[in-house]
Amino acid sequence: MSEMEYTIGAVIKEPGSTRRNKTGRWRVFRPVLDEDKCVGCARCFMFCPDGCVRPAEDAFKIDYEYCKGCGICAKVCPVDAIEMVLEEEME
Amino acid sequence: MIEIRIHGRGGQGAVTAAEILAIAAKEDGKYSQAFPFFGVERRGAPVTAFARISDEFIRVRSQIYRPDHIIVLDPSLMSVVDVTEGLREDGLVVINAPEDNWNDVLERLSGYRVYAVDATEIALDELGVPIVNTAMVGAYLRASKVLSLDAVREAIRVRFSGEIAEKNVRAVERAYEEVERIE
Amino acid sequence: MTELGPDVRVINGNYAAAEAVRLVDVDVIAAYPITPQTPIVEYLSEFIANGELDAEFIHVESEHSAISAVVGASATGVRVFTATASQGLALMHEVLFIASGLRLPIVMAVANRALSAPINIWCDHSDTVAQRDTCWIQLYCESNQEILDTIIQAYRIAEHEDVLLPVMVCFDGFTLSHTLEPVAIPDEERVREFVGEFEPVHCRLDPEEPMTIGPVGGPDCYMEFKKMQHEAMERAREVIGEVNREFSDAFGRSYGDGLVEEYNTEDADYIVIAMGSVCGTVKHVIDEERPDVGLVRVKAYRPFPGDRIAEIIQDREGVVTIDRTHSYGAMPPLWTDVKAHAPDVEVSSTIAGLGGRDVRPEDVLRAIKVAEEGKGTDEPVWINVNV
Amino acid sequence: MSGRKPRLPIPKEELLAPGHRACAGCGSALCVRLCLKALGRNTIVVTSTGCIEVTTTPYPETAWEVPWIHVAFENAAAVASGVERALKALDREDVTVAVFSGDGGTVDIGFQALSGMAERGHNVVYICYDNEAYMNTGVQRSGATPPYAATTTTPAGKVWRGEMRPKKDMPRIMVDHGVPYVATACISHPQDLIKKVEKAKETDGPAYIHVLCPCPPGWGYDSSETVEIGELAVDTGMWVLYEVEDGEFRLTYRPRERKPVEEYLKRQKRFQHLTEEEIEEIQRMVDEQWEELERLERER
Repeated sequence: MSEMEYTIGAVIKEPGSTRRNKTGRWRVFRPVLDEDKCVGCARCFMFCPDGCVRPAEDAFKIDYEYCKGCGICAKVCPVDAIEMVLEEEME
Repeated sequence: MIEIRIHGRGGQGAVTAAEILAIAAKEDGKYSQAFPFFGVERRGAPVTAFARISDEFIRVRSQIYRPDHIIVLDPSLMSVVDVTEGLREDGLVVINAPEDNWNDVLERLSGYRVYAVDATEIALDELGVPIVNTAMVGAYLRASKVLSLDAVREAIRVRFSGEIAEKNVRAVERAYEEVERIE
Repeated sequence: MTELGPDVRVINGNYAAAEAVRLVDVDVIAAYPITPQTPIVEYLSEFIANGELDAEFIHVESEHSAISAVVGASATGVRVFTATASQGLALMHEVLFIASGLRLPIVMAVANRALSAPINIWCDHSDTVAQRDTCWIQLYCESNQEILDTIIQAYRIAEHEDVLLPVMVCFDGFTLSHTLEPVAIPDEERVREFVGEFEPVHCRLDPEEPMTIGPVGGPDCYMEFKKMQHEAMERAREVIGEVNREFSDAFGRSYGDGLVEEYNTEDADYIVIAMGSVCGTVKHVIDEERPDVGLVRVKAYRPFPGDRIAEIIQDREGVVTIDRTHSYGAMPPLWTDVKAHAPDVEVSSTIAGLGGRDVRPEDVLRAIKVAEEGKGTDEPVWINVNV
Repeated sequence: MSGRKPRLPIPKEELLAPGHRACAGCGSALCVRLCLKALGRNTIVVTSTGCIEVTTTPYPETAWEVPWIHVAFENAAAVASGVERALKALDREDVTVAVFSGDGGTVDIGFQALSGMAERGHNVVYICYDNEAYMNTGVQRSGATPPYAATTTTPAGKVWRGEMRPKKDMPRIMVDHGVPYVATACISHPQDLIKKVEKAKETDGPAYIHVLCPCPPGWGYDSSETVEIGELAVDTGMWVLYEVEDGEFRLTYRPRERKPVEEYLKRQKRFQHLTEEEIEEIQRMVDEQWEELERLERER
């Protein structure tokens, strides 16, 4: 907290700096994508409120640093390629 | 410092008359103030406007309670408001009244120096409308000798423009010629 | 003080304000008409309509939107202006804090007017004094010349990198706003040279360099930003003085030290402390009948020049404040501010001129008498009141 | 083994960074993320006080990749008016000015400023993210709360049956202002939404888009169901997707077969108290509204 820089008028000059806040800690269930099942329809990408599903060379990559585990991606997947797994079970 | 109060009815141009005097003062190298009585009255209601003229910068900001000079744009106001309220003895009153009213005017204004002119006739002749403020400024000039005719001509050209300014200058000049001390 | 010369025009206070805005060449104006400020927005509209001022005029639907729009425009990196009075200023209240919190150099003219109820369009200071804690610099004017000169200076003060705070230029409704008097109009080029080009210092909404303006500030940082605002306000004292001096060099007119103007104080037995146009009447009274009285005119109410005032009022026979507003259930604001800096000085308090009640020379004499009698030190004396 | 190469039906670029504090499954955050894709980098965003403002900008962090300003609750449209005119003064009219404001900041407290902005014709894309109550302060009713929805200020009890007033028809009010482009959208239909934002951006003058944004805690459903709930809203006719271009009405999506409203209502806690009769009444209202829209379609 003492490290904080106080700008004139509280202006924030670092766009996208919420990336410092790893909301992945919020997650109880983890979406796990089965790339073999993925048909590349991009519904998971479109509907993620946190922009955590990123298109990759093959299929999609889920950014677990920020994924809050809401489960929308699993729900909207037309081929059930995403499974929600309890975090503890992942350890 | 000369303090002037102008009585008129809404729409007759009392405030403009005060403004013309203030602008003219500057043309004569004098300081001035002009302000309306700050009311909520609308067209037709009796209104007052004020002006101060001085050789020095005017600091006082209160309204005028003991005027040196009074200008009355409409003689009918005399029966509605006390136009000489606060006017010192032998103070100057310049009033718009046709000659057949002068006796009546004198009766009401006894004890003051009274000048009268038929400004309504002048305004109708020169402007085509019964807005008497500029004619009354002309009459006041002659009666008070506070400002020069040239300064007022200039002020009118600042306040109005083109043909309207010239018509008003003629109204000023005519009233300046036609005003009379009545005793 | 105005010297009569070829540059002098006889104009009212509202016109003086509009003329200053034209001379400074602001970019965006958003304002809503309200008596007695309305002519300002009319004059500015006329300037723009005639091509005499190249500015965007936003015909907003309320004062709340007026101040909001100038906040948006200022944050986008242009010079802005708004004006209001009374109820309109009260409606802006919420956004005034935000404008200063965002540190935007907005300049606003206020034609002082009383607040309802009962509804009253005439002058007192209850509108602006009620905004004293919004972190706006407040400058009060005594003459139309001072309105014009102060608005020009306000841009320099507000935009100064040590300050970056909005400035409210206050002048009495009707008594100045609707009163014509001679005002020297400075040369346009010289005014533009004096204020300079506007360059945003700390923020600008620009896709080339994205910034977030107006974020959430929690308990871990809010207090720091507020202390920074206070420090900026403190630094503004220096800047106000400096701009006053520079203005004097450039245009030959100055107003005391920029924060306080003294009149006949040197050997005065009694001191009157007041703000706004009533100070002219006080000077008149001093000139005409009370050479033993001096005037301390508070030009800057925020930042408050308390130490300077405390210095001036030491060792006098009597000191009296004239407040044109009141803090109901307490002592009046100007008195309270003075006393906070001069606790050992006996200061009498008077209230005069609320809701346009004329403050006549005899009312000023009455206020002086209150000081002479040592009254009003723990309860304000109301001047020229019938209850 | 590997998956299919992704086909992206919407722009890839993310202009709302992760790490923001919106609820898991937030429909409004999704709305903003999608809209920004259409608005692009050359945009200045004004946001009113509300969920989005609070969750995206906890100092010293911001989720915004574009210039952004928040001033207060009720004045986003006025602030945007000022930004737009400043850009004009700076000769930078290529920059898009967009507003994100919740239903409270739009249909209630921000209504006057929006009306002024619309009437003055500012070139601003105004997007209302409608989650149908004051969610930022814990689910109090707004003028956009639908009939019978229970909120903390319209609780369902013996006397009150939840919200007792119809939902304020803000898009229609904007059409009546002569706003050249007005549309409704839902986060469940992202391509439709993005197309509309693109049209709004191209519109000369004000454009208004009213986006239904399901809210897991406020409406009472699981965070994974946000898109499904949105789809049900559209498929039951509880929310209709349309646009009005220069006064001309057009449905942009027509469900193949309208589902009974019950399917939508039963899924949300805020409607749990409804009786059969009340559900029937809502069905009647939706049917009537749908008929009216069909009539508008035919008139076109």
